[in-house]
Amino acid sequence: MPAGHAMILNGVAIDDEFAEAFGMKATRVIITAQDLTWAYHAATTATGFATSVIACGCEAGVERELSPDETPDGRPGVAILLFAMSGKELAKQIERRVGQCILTCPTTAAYAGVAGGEPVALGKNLRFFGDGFQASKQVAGRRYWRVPVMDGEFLVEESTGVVPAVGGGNFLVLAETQPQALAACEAAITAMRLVPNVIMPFPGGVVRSGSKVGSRYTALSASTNDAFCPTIRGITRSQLSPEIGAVMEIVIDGLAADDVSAAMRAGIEAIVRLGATRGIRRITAGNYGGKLGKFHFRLREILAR
Amino acid sequence: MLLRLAGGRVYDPAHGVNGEIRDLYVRDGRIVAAPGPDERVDQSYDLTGRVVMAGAIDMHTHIGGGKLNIARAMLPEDHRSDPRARSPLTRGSCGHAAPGTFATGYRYAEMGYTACFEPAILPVNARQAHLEMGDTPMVDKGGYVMLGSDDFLLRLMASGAEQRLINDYVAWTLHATRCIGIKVVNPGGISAFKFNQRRFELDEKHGFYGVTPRDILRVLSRAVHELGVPHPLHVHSSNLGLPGNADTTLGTIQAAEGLPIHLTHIQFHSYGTEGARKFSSAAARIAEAINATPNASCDVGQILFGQTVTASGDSMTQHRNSGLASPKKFVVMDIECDAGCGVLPFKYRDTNFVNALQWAIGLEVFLLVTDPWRVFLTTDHPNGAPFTTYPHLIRLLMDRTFRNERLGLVNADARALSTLASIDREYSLYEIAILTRAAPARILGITDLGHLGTGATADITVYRDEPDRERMFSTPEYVFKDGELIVRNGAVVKVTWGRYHTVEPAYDRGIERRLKEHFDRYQTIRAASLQISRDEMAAFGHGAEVRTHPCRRGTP
Amino acid sequence: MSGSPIPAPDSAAVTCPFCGLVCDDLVVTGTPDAPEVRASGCPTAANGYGQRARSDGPRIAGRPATLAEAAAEAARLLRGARRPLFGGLATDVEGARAAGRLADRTGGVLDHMNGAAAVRNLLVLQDGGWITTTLSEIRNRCDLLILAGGDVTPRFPRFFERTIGARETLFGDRPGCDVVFLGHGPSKGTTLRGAVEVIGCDVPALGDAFGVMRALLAGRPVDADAAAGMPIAVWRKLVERMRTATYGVIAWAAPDFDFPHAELTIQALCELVKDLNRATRFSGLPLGGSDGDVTADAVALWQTGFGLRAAFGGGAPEQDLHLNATERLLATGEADVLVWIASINATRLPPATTTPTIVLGHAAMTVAREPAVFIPVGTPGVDHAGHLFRTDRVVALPLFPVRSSTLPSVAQALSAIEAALGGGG
Amino acid sequence: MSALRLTLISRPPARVDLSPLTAQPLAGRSAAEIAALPLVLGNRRVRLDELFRVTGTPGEALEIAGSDDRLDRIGAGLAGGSIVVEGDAGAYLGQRMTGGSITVSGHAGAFAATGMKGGEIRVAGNAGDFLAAAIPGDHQGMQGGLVLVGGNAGDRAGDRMRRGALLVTGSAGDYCASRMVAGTIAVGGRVGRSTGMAMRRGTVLLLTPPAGLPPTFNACGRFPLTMLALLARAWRGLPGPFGALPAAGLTVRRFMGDLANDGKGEVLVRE
Repeated sequence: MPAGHAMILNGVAIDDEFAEAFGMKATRVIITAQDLTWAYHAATTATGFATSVIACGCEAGVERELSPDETPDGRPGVAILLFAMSGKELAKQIERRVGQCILTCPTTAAYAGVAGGEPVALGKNLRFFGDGFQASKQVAGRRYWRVPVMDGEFLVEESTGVVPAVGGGNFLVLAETQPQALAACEAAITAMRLVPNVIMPFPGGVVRSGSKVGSRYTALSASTNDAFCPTIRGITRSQLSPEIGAVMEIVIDGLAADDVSAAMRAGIEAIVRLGATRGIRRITAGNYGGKLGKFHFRLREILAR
Repeated sequence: MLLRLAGGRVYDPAHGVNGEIRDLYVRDGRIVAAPGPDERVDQSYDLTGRVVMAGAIDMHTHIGGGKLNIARAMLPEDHRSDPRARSPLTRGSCGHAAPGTFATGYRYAEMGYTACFEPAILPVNARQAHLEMGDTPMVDKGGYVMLGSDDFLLRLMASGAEQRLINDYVAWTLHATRCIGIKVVNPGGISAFKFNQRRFELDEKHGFYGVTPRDILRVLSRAVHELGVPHPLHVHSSNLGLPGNADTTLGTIQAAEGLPIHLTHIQFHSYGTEGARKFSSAAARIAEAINATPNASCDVGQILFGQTVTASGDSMTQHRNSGLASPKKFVVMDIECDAGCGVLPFKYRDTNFVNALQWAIGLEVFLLVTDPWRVFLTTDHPNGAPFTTYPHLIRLLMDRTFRNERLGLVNADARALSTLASIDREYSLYEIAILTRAAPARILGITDLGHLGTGATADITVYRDEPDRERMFSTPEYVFKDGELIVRNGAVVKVTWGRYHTVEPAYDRGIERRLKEHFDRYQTIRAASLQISRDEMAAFGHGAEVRTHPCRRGTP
Repeated sequence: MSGSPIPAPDSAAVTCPFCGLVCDDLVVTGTPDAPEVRASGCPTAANGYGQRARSDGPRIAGRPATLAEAAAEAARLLRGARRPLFGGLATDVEGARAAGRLADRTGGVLDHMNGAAAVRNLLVLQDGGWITTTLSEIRNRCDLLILAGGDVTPRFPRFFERTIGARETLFGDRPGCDVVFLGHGPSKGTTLRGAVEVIGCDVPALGDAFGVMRALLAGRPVDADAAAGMPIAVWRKLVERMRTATYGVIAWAAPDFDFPHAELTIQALCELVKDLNRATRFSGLPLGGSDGDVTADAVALWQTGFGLRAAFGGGAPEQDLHLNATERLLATGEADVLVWIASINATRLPPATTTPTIVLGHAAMTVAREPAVFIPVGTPGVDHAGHLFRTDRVVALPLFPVRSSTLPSVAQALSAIEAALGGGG
Repeated sequence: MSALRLTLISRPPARVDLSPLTAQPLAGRSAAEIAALPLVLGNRRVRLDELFRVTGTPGEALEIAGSDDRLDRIGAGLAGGSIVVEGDAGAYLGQRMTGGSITVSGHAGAFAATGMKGGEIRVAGNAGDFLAAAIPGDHQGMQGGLVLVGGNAGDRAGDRMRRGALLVTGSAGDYCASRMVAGTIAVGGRVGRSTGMAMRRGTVLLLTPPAGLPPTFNACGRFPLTMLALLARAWRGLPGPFGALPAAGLTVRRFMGDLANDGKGEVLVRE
C-alpha cells in the first residue's frame, strides 16, 4: 500500500493514505457547577454512550476543562462537543442529554458554547419543566432561562449554535504488541486533548473495533475490519505485516477540517516521538476509497506541515 | 349659478345608467335637467375620460358616540402615529382607527364619500352621538338608535304589551333621539349580560324577563315595518364571532317572519365549525339564504389586516373577547338600563388562521350574494378595519388577480379551507356604484341621495379611470357636495358641515305618560332630558339642516 | 355658535350644572337676579345658584372695557404668544368647542382645572381600560356599593339619593344596599338604608389593598399581615363580599386620590373589577364631571382624537399628559399667555402666576390679582343654554337658562376673541 | 473630520423637539441641510440654526453643547453613532432608539429611554421621573439596551419596562419598577415607596435594602443566584457599583411579586 517514496519518522512508517471524513453538525455546550467535580459529573453523563452516530444518535465528548474566568458565570466548567449527522438529530440529542444529565445534576448551569450558527434549543423547551414558574432573562443580548429546581435554579441558555463540522477523522496505530499500541494511543490522546474544537468520542479516545463497510450477515451494514485484525491474519486478506501484533484507531470529530488535521498531527507526532523502539511500526488511516466523505486528510501532508 | 359637468362617464344605477357619456347640470345644490339653449352655464368642468358617480354613502360606520370617544381616549398610541396637521382651511385632528371627527369628515370626503350613518346610538347617548357627528365636517349624517336590551322594552314585552304600544315606544325613541333607523344589538343579550348571562342563544329565555332574542327581533322588525320607517330593522345578530353562529344568523333571518331585515356586519356571523380547528366559512350558506330571502339585506363588515379597535354595543361579546385585545386593554360598560358597550383594540393578522379566514369569509359573502342592491360595502368601521381601507377593499372586489395575490399571502391553513380562489366574480364599476351609492340611499329611504337624476342633491364624485382601482378610489379628482366643489385631487378645498337625516314616524303620544313615569321611577334622568329638539340638533351641526324623511305606514 | 336658545321642554324641572351628577330635577324659583333652589337641591346647588355677580363688565388691566375691546386685547396677547394655555375650561360643550377651535388656531394647549384628577383616570383608561357602569344601573341593580377613598357626598351631595336611595327598582323592591367606605365614613346626616361598614384605611396605600384582594381572589398566598393599614383579614372578607354580590359597584372620585401616581391605585382597583367579572358582575364608577371636566375632555377627544393636555403648536394635536399640565406650564414659564375659563364656580380662580392672563370668569369671581383681561361670562344652565356631560361620560344633558342675562357665554366670548384675531388661518 | 457640533445659542423660550435631527441618519447630509432643519418652537417653526450654532461635519458623531432641559427627544430613534450632550437633556431622551450611544454630562428629563430598543444611554447626573418607562398608551417602556444613570432616578423608573438593563447608581424614587413586564433594574442607593407595584416579571436588584415592599410580595429566602454572575460579567467595568460586582455573583434575599399579577417578578436585595 505505501506508494511512491517511503516516509519514515523515528522508525515509524507513515502510509501515503488518507482519512476520509464526513460533514456533520455540531455544537458546544458549556457546563458549569459549584466545582469541577460536579461539572464533570454532568459532562461525562451528558456525553456518555455517544461514541458513534450509528447507534448512539450523536458523538459527543468532553472537549476541555474551563477555568472560572473562562465561563459565563465565573464558576469552574467543562466544555463538551456534540456531533450528529443532521441539525434535527442534534437538536433531539441536545434536549435529551441536557434534560436528563445536566438539568438533573446539582448546581449545574448550561450555556451555549458556539457563537453564531443556526440556533437550536438548549433550554428553550426544557424550560417548561418549570411548570410556569420558569423565568427568562436577557443579558448582553443572550436569553437565559431560570428553571426552579430543588437545589435552587437551573440556569440554561435558550439556544446554542449549530455549525457545520467534520466527523470521522482517524488514524490507525500499528504496533508490535497490544500494550505498546495502547501506550501509543494514550500518548496521542493526551496530546490531542490540548487541541481545541475536537473530541475523540470513543472510550478513552481509542477504538479497537475498526470496521469495514458490509458484512456477510445481511442484517448488518458494517463488520470488523478483518484486514487489520492480527489474530486472523492467516485466513484473511490481511494488511498487516508479520511484526504487527495489535492495531488501534483514534477517531476525531472536529468543528472544522483544520481542527481535525491539527488533532491528527498532534496525535501522530506524539506517537512518532515514542518511535519504533517502543514497538510502533506504522501509522495508516481509514477511508472508503474517497467516494463517500468529502474531507480527505492525507497523513503525509498533515505531518509535512 | 349653473354648473356643468361635461362629458364624464356616468354610473347612476338608480336610473340604470351604466357608464354612459353624459353631461350633468347643477343649480342651487341640486342636479337639474339640461338647460335650454339660451341659459348661461356659469362654470364647466371637462370630465372627459372621468368616471362620475353620486357621492358615496357609508350606511354603517361608527363615527360618533360614547364608545367612539372611549376608543379615542384609549388609543393615544394609534393617534400619535397618524397626526393630521391643521391647514388654513381645516382643523388639526388625527386618525387612524378611531379618528377625531374632523379627520373623519375630511378623510371621508377625500375618498368621495358625502354621507355617513352611525349605526349604534344608545338612546341616552344620542345627544353625544349627534354632537360628535355635528362636529364631523363635509358629510351628511344620521344614526340608528339601539333598542332591544333596554329595560323599558323588555318590561313591555314581559308584560305582554300589545305591538301597538311597542310601536309607539319605537316611534317615540326615533323622535326623541332624532335617528333614521332602529338597530338591535345582540337582542336582549346586553341586558342578559348585566344579569351575568354570558351567552344568549336565539331561542333562550332572558333570565329575568323570560323573552327570547327571537321575540325581540319579531316585535322590533314588526314595529319598524308598521311605523313605515324606510330602513329595515338593522340587526347585529346574537353570537357574534362564535364558531357555528351561521345557524343563529339563519335563524335571525327567519325571526323577521318575512318582514324586511338588515343583517349587519354579516361576516362576523357567517362561521361554521368544520375542520380541525372547529372554525370554518359558512359564507356560502349565508349568501344562499340572502339570495333566497328578498326581505333580507346585509352589509359585510369586511376585515382587513392591521391594527384597529372594535367598538360595539355588544358588551356581552366584547367582554367575552376581552382576552384577545391587542394591545391588552379594554372597556366594557353597562349603561343606564338602556344598553352597554365594549371597546377593545384588535390587530387582525394575515398569519393568524382565524383572522385570515374571516378576511376570506367577508370576501366570499361579497362575491356570493348575487343582488348588489342587498349587500353593502362596509368594514363596520372601525371594527373590521378603518374606513380608510375602502379603496383597497374595492380593488379586492374588482380585481380577481389582485385578490388571489393577496389570498396567496395569508395563513396557509385558512387559504386551504377557503373557496375564495375558485370565485371568478369581479365587481363592475356599475355594481360598486350600487353598493356604495344607490343601494344605501334606497335602503335608508333617502330619495335625493345616491343618484344623479334630476332633483337629486348634487353630491357628486369624479374619479380618474385608473386600472388600479385602489388608487382610483383613494383620491377622487373632484368631490362636489350640494353642488360645491369640496375636494380636489383628494384634498379638501372647502369645508362644509353636511346635514342630518332623520325620520319622525307618527305615534300615539299616550306613550309619553308611561315613559315619563318609567323615567321618574327608575331612571336617573327625566324622559324630557333624553329628548333632542330639532333646533338643538341643528345647533349641534353648526346650523345644519335636519332633513326628515317620510315614513309610509305599512309599506311592504 | 352656541346655537339658538333652546326652550326648556319641562320648565318645572331645572338641570343643575354645579357638580358632575348634573341632576335634572331641581325646582328653581326666585327673582331673575337671585334664583333659589326650592326642591331637589343640595348645598352645592344652593351655593352655585347663589353666586351673585360682582363684575359689571369686561376689564382690561382693571379698567372697564367693552367686550369688543377686551376681545381685541385678548387677541393681541394671543397673537404674540408662542404657547398659549387654555386652562380652567369650566364651561359647557359649546364653550369647549370654541376653546378647541381657538387652541387649534393659536397653536395652544388645552387643559382643565381638574386636569390632575382627570388624568389619573385617563392614564388607567389608556393603559388598561376598565369595566364601569352608570348611575341608573346602580340605582336599579346595585346590592353592594363600595366607595374607594371614602364618602363622596362632599363632592356629589345627592350621590346616595340618586343611586341607592330608592327602594323601588326595575327588578323589585330593594330593602337596602350595603355600603362600604374605604377611607372616611359617611358625612353627618347621611342616611343609608343598608348595612354600612367603614374601613378606615390609609387611602394613599389603597393600591396595596386592591392588590392583596386580587391575589386572594386568584388563590395566591399572601404572607403580609396588613395592607393599607388594615389586617389582611379585612380585605379577605371584603373581597369575598365582592365576589358574592349580585351586582357590586366600586365608585371613586379621582380628586380624592390626591397623591402622586394615584393612577396606579386606580388601575389596581380597575384590574380587581376585571378579575371579579370573570365569574360575576361587578363594575367601577369613576366619579367626575364637575366644573365641566368630563365635558371639556369629551369635546377635545372627539374633535382631535386627543383629550385634555393636547398641544397644537406643531399643527397637529399632540397629547402630553405630563408636560402639558397647567401647573408645570405655568411654573416653568413655558406657557406665555394663560386663558383661564371658569364659568361655573366663581371660586375657581386662575392660578397665581406672572404669566399674562385672560380670564373668562364667573361674574361673581373676585380675582386676587387683576389679570390682563377679565371678561365676565354667563354660567351655562343659569344665564344661558348649553350642554354638560354627566360623570359617567355617557349622558349629555341640555341646560336651560333660569334667568335673563346679558352676560356672554364662554362660547360667545371666545368667538369674539377669535373674530378679533382676524381672518385667515 | 470633526463631529457635528450644535451649540445652543440661548435657552429657548419654549420646549424644542429635536427628534427631526435623528429622524434620518445624519451622515450624508450637508451642514447646510442640518442648519435648515425645521424645528417646532411653541406654535412657530424655526430653522435649527436659529437656535444652534452649527459647526463640524455631519457624520456618526453629534455633540450638543450648552444643552438645556428644554431640548426634548434628543437622540429619538437613534440607530447608530454617538451623541454627546454637554449639559442637560429634556424629556424623552433617546426615545425608541435602537442603537448607538448617548451620553449626557448633566441631568436628563422625564421619560428618558422610553421605548428604547437597543444601544446605550449614560447620564452622569440625575434622570427625571418615568425613566425607561412607557409613555401613556404604549404598552412597553424600555425594550432593550443599557441605561446607566450616575445620579438618582425619579419616580416610576422602569414602569412597564420590557427588556434591557436599567442601572441607577444613586437612589430611585417611588414606585420603581411599577407594572414592570420584564428586564433588569438595579439600584445602588435607596428606593422610595412601593417598589415593584403591579410588576409582572423581571428583576429588581437592590444593593441597599428597601424600607419595605408592597404586601403583595412574599419572601422566598436567601440564595446565591448564578444568574447574577452573568449580570456582573455583562456590567463589569461600568462606572459605579454595578461595574464592580463580584464575578461569582451575589447572595441575595429574594422576594417575589406582585401577587396581584401572577407574582413572577423578583426583587433581589443584596445581603
